[in-house]
Amino acid sequence: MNGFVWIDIVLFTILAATAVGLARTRQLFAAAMLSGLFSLTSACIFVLQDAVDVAFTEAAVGAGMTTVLFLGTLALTRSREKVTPPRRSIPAALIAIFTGGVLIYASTDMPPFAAADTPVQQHPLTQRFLDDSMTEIGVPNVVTSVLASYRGYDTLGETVVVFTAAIAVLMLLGRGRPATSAEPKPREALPQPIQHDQRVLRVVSKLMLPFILLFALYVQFHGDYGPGGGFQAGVIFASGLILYALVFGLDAARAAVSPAALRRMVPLGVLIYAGVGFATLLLGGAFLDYNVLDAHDPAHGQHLGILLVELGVGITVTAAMLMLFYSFAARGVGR
Amino acid sequence: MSPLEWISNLLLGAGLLCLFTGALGLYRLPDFYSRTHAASIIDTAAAALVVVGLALRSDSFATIVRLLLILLFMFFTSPTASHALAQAALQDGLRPWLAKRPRKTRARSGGAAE
Amino acid sequence: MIASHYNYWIAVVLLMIGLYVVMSHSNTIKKLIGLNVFQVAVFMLYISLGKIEGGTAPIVDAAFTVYSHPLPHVLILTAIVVGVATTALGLALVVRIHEAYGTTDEDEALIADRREAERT
Amino acid sequence: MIAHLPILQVALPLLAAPLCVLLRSARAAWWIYLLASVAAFGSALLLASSVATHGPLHYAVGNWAPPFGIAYVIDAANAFVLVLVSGIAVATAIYAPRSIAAEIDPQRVYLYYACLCLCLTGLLGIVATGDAFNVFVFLEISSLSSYALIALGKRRQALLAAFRYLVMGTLGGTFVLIGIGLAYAVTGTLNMADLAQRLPALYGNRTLTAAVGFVSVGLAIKAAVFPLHAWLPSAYAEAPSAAGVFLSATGTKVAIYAFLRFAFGIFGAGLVFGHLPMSALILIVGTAAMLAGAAIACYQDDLKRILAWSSVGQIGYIVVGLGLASQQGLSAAFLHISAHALIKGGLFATAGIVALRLGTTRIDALAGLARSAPAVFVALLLGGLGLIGVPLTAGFVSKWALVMALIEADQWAVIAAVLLSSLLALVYVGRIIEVAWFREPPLLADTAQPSTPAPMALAMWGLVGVSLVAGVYAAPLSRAATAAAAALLGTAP
Repeated sequence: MNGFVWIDIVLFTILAATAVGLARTRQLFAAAMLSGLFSLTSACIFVLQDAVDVAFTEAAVGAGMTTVLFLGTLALTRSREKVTPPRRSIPAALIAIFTGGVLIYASTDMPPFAAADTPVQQHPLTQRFLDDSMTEIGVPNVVTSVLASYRGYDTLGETVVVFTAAIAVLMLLGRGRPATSAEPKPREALPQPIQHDQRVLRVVSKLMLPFILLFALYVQFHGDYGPGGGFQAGVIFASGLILYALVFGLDAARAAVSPAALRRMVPLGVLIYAGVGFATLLLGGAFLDYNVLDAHDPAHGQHLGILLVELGVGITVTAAMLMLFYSFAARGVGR
Repeated sequence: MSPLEWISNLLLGAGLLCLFTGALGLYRLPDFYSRTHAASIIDTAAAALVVVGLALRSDSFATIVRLLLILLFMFFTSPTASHALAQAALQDGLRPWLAKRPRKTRARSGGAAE
Repeated sequence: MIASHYNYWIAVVLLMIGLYVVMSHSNTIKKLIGLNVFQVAVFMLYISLGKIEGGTAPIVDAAFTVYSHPLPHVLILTAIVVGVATTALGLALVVRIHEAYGTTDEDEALIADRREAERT
Repeated sequence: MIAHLPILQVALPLLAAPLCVLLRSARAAWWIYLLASVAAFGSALLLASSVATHGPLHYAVGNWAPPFGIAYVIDAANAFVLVLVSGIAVATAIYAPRSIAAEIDPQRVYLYYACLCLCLTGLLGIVATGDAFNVFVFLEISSLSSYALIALGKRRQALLAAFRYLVMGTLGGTFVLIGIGLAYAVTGTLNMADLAQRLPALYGNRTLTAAVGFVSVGLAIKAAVFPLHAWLPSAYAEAPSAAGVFLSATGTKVAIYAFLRFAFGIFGAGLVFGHLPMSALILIVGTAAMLAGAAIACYQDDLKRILAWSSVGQIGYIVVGLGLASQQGLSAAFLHISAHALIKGGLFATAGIVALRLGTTRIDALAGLARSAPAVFVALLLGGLGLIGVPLTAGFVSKWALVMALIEADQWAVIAAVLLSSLLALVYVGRIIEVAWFREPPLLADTAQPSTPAPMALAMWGLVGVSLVAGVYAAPLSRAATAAAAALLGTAP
């Protein structure tokens, strides 16, 4: 028993309370905020379990981006939830209990938490990733090595998932409201330029914005040495611009970064990533084999490859997140 | 214990006290505006004290710089966030609770603050 | 058993809460919130697999020798991004459903469809 | 060049999707989708022939030898499914332009083709990969794009159908993720071959048992196996016709293939069918599916809904075949996967043409179709006969193989259910034919119908025609299915 156990207990208590709270409340706004809190607390747990990259992403994506999207939707729908009838809740409870029961049953044969002799720690993968990656790839952040090189193909898939979501939302919400709408009066969009005296907000946002964008760039390019990488950087970059849109209005944001530019950037990032794959094919290697990018120094090739694919990820994620925000925000304006 | 650690402990203790006060206020105060005030104690005083207290304990220069940057960032953003929150509430027509008013206002504004 | 497995169990409890919210609520936004909780619980289950006693974050440094396993972290990074992509698409559908039916409640929308079918 | 084909046939459609979005032209997007699917089909055919002569192909992405990187492994089983999926994609590409022009807002058509490319990428990726987690990633690519493809249906019901599919599909995907995680927890690896090597030592391990359960349930949701089928009927019925053709022919089949790969290639038949009572469970579920799906199809009054419910029933046949876990049973399952993909794809293509001509697919509106559109009617009739399993159709070949496998396994009750469900198929197909052939058209319907566009007819006849050829000249398909089953079971053909 050490101090970490107590932090664990406190965090898990907060998590459980948040989960119960968001399950019980019928105010959707409160539920959305609690879900953000839930993500943030789970990010703390990830830090305790040494998953700093995951914690970073969960905080930026789960607590940040997802909450923004929920609020955008709530601003467009403004609904309150009805009481759940028992005909739905009883089977749901049975299914949930059964699933949980199976998992508890499964956990009884799972290796003890944090033990050193678990199959996961004993597998040859561990040694390869933790010991050999420094010579094979030479990037101190092993998560980045595994993410962008050993399992670079998964990450390509993941970038494609973001791309898919962006074009799917563009397809669904792309061009303003349809003429035949069940609700005739257009709702207020989320980022109206705030009418009253907002000097404080404007000044502070202007002050902060360069630093947020700079931090995003730092996260993008420092991902080899510390937690971070294209995903986190993309989300931070996008959230900086979302802040700008919230304070100065959607039109100002669209003047700064136009939707047309975003529509080119989203596929561009995927093209860069996949392009690296095809380039390595043409250079005579396997798909995404960065070693061939530099004929003399494979480790340098790996560096170059990781830099390029992270750039692709960063571009797609930034543009996709911003595009999602624009799509939701513009929906209420009714143009 | 070195004097530096004493100061650090003192600051951390004070920070904790502020945290507790803020949490208590968030729970007990009657309406949205006073609760915002309580929350901003946590954002500003408690956070600043804890960060400075930690900075005094740290042995690496890089960590101290990072902590100070966090402090600077919070110095600007936390009051702004509280300000924006309060102004939004005011714009939305939420009136501050005053002792003269009947208690039912309190219940309503309490719900809105959640 | 308790000391070595409580991490898994808490994740399982959170997972059950998320699953219950998804299955029991008819409000579409609430369903997506439940889906989020459900997925985050699964992430916790995965991340706890990589942790090693006395280990540190898998960023190689001369000061450390024991690192937690990076592979679960990589997998969950992917899964988090998949999660937000799904949520975004789901919310876009919610907005469109609200425009088409005037409600975000799945049951109400189904009833509206049934009424429409009866009329024709 | 052939060495890189395993990755190319997934990477080319993947590359096609961003190109569609960049060019922003419906016409260019169609060409890109067509070229990508033809390229995928060509590579799949080359792969299949190479696998048939030289044995399985291995490809290490990033040149990281498995289990350290992600590996692609192509054997007779997934070559079979790859050819099927990419072939259907080509047919969809031929079918799509006119149908999409009629159903989708012109501003969004290029995005729609990008989504089709992505869906194809996802499905091919699931099939080709030799890495358990990679399955999840590509599963989500294909799922997300199919939600979007379905949501663009003309009626508002499509939105609701897509949302329900999204919730169910995400639960299914996350269940698969849990299952993979549990298997990873007890082995420490994600490579399929590595997993398969380490798992036999762990039979009886409770974590592993639960892993089998979670993966099975998750993939059963994605495959719409009977009690978990709720999302399928409205999703496929409300989808735009082109998406309906593609998804109905490929989506659930690929999920079933993924289950086969997990069951035989990772967990091992010894665990899933020997140690656990999955065989009996799958037979019960499959039997229930074929009866319930066919029975409910009889009560629908919309052509697409009848077809969608019939899919729920037809999936039952495939599931029963794989539940036998024998060489015959598996080849019957593969035969039915291909037969049903062709027949149902052809029928959805027909339904799309009906929707284009009549503006609706309600069953009463079909009256007089046999006279106003004889070609469409004949395609509908031939496809319907395939669903029932009349001799000289592909449906007969696969059902015959299934019945033979069931006789070998002494499953007489299931055989009775197969026959009963075929009778039910006769009822719902008969209803369609009866209305279309014998019922007088309402007077209004004499107003000019648009004629069938030639590409749509071509795609329809392509799918129905291939299913007929496969029914008459069944040897090549049977041989391929037998080889696929043998590859899964690990017995050289």
